[in-house]
Amino acid sequence: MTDSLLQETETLEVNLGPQHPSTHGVFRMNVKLDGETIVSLKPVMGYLHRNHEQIAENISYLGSMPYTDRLDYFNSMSNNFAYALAVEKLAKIEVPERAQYIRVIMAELTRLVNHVSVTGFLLNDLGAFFTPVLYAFREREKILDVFEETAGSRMMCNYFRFGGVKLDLPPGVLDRIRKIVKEFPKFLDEFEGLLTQNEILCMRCQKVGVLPFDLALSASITGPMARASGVNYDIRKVDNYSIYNRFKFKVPLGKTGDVYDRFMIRILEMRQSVYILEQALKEIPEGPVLNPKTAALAKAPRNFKPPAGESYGRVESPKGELGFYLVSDGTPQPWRYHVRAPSFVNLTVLEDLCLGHKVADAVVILGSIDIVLGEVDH
Amino acid sequence: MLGVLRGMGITFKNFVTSYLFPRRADSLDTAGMVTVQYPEERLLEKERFRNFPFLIYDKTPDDLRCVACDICAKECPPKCIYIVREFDKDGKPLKRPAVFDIDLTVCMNCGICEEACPFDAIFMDHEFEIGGAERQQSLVYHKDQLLKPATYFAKIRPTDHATIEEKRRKEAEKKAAAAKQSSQGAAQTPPPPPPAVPPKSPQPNA
Amino acid sequence: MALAQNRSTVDDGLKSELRKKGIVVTTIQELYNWGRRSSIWPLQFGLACCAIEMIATACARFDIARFGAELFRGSPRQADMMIVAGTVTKKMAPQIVRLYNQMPEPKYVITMGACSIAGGPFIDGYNVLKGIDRYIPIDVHLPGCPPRPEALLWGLTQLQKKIDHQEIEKVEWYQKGLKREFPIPEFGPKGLIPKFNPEVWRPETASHRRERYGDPVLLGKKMTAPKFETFGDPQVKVGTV
Amino acid sequence: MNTAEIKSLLEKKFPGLEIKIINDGLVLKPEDLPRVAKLLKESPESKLDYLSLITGVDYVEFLESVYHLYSVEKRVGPVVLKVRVPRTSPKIPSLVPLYRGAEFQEREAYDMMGIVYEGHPDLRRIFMWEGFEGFPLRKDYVPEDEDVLEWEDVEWLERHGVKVPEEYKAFAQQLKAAGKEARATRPKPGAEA
Repeated sequence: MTDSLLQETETLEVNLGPQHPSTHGVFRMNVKLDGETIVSLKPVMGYLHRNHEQIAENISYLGSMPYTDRLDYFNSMSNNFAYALAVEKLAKIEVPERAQYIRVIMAELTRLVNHVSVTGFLLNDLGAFFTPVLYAFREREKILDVFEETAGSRMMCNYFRFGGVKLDLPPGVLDRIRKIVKEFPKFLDEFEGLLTQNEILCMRCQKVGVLPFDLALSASITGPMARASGVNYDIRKVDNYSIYNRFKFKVPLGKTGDVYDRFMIRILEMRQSVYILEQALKEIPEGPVLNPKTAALAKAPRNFKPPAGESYGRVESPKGELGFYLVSDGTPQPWRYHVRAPSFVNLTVLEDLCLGHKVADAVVILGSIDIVLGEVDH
Repeated sequence: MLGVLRGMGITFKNFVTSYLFPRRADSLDTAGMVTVQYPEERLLEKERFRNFPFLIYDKTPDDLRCVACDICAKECPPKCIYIVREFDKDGKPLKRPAVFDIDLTVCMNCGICEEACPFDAIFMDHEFEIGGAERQQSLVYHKDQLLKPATYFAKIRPTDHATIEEKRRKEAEKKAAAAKQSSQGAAQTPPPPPPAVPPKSPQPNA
Repeated sequence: MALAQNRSTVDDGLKSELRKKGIVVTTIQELYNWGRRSSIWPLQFGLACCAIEMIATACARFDIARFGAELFRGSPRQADMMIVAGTVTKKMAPQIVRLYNQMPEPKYVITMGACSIAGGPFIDGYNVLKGIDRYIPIDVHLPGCPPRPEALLWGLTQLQKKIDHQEIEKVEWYQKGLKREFPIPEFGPKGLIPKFNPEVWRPETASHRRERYGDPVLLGKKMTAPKFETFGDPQVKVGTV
Repeated sequence: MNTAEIKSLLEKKFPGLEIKIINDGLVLKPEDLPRVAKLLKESPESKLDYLSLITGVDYVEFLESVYHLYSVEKRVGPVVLKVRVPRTSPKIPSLVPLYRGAEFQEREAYDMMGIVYEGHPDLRRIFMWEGFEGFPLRKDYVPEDEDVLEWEDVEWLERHGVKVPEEYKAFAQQLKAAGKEARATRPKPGAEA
């Protein structure tokens, strides 16, 4: 009786999104369900395709800097960092010492902002309605205040310049950052106490959305997601870009690669970021923040013509490997400008992770991948 | 079960501390109430905060610093600035704009115009309470809406104002010295053009 | 209804006289508007960067609940207000019009951020809709990229003021025959069909962007190949190596 | 492991392979790409197991597909592979069987540049909708004029019960009569109304 009933089940197609509270923006999943089990999932994107590349190919090199803020709008400083690295590689520009430290400090603060917010959202998706987000955004606001004070905007910082940063840190900001860094572990303890041993959370997250090591490697997964599967690849360690080789920090690695591992990796990475920040704040020297050769660039971005050639600058953004591929033909506009967006590539495995799970798990898995649609759709 | 209870305990602690130890919204302390009662109470204004650009004048609105060189309009990444140079009766170009429009519906507050301006004429404002039911007319700001006095700039951004005033004073001194020297050397020759003129000669916008 | 028609024909002096007589109506109106403006339920709907500031507004520091608008609804059927927070692309625009059509009257729309007002910094793109007001009517435009959370609260108070001044007899949704639903655009080979709805929006002729800045994008301008000394031998191209 | 070493390795393994170094990238024939990538991925000397980036570049005279390969195990890279194809028939073998990470990036390059990756399991447009014409990141792409109603818009609006003002209708008819090229020389906006 039951057998014949089971054979008669039909697959049901459900559209999640593009307007859906759990899809972190305008993302759509075409899900085929057998009962409540997912048998096929096709991600549909492009609802936020803002022609970033086309616009960048038509304006000056510096003009693209504010646009990179809008790629991954949670961590504009990391995007600035990758783009600045790519152009500096192309035009062979040196960066002064103090600027390097400021860059690292800002990038790590961004990582804190991103990880804390994404953890909050993941828990929101799990059903812990809004409380973790409230806690996360409370911390985020403190860091955004620092960004506003140094760069002038809460989210769209536009702070990095080729050969340094736009302006020196205003007086008092370093002390403010020190205070935040000092208080942050306390908050993390509280956050972990709230969540990590929570039985409901463990049940919902463990053994859900397991990403095996081989698949993670072959599908070019990067960032916390890859490290949760045991892929030991952190571009801060591999490329040693900027001055990351001066700091001691560990790269946390997961074993199973499930949602819980990804969540925990982010928490651990925040602790490592705090550790890097502590070292950087101790060592930061005085000096210029902008290479004097490029300081004139700010006055006339249109006259900046890097030599013809190509370059690829990448950083370990909080989502994974963020890279900018630039081709210059010697004119003020880049010939080709391409963004290698980490969350876009990380979405490749969404279907593999979700197969065999329930719809409610798909939402959690998507939350654990940590996508930002501005970056996915560039 | 223990984990759930522990989480609830932390939530309760947060609930209690926000009533027992209310803090200012700018405070960096981890615990406590943080809400800023917006219309009555405001966050401290950060000096570098940038919203929309405005034009600066020194004493009277006719005495504006902008010379209509069109650099900001060309550098603006999304192209939201539109400048037309003013001409006098004989058709000679004047060093001031006749039309200076900023399309607030396109501006992305990046501050590149402020950085690119060689005459310290355009700066980013702190005002954010802008908006309306209509966009095509009211959200394109014209010259008269954009003009603000230097005293206002000194009020919202005292540090930048001080450095810029210092720079301008030195330039004026240099100019005066040069003028004095040239008048001593050759009384009839006009003073040399100021060094701050951009490399490309500014052209009136078509 | 007859009263409302009478009112539209009388002058202001008589209107105030009638207002005095209809004092009960006025009180109901005030009560009605007070109730509506103090419990605006927004649609939980974010598009891009501005959505994050919208969430920040809902969080503890700015606390949109102080204005009675904290109840973000997932379904358009339960929402009074839509905050179009972020860039509207051509791919997304039909869905937004559909969401607007699904919202019950009275419905309000705030466009938050430059992108949703007119395309914003992405105005020159091929996939960005140059303003959602091409298809649906907007009540409050909030420029900024993104607007500060305080600016969103300010926009909300502007909307509340607007609600305060609406008269029950005159509001659109009690008029006969009025249906505030707009046709949902369709995908065409290069963009949306239609490009705008002339009942809702018409292009401004005075400050025409194209007249000022010329063509927005390449239009074949870059069709000369880059110099090949640095990109290799031009002979080394297709399949020959 | 630099580009020259990779080149000598490849030449040793595949005698007669046509390969050239341009701008620190190895330019290959399209048909050689799968076997070269397979070798580079599996050979113990290179072990390039991580495909970071795929993108297309429009060089007007041809299209180029760029691949950045890294090694997670040996922590080296990037090795840049390039494949050049004509604009008229841009066909390149897909790398999806070898690297799953190529899936979305190849779809993106197809959507934006029109490079066809043969053997891709699901080569559809990824950002633009189905039915979109043209490849927007090619240098010759011309976007539409968005402030002018064309005749199909007018027809559509009338079908949906929207009253179209006469001047828009007349202008759309003019456009239709003049053909598509008329858009570049459309009259000044004042003349529309």
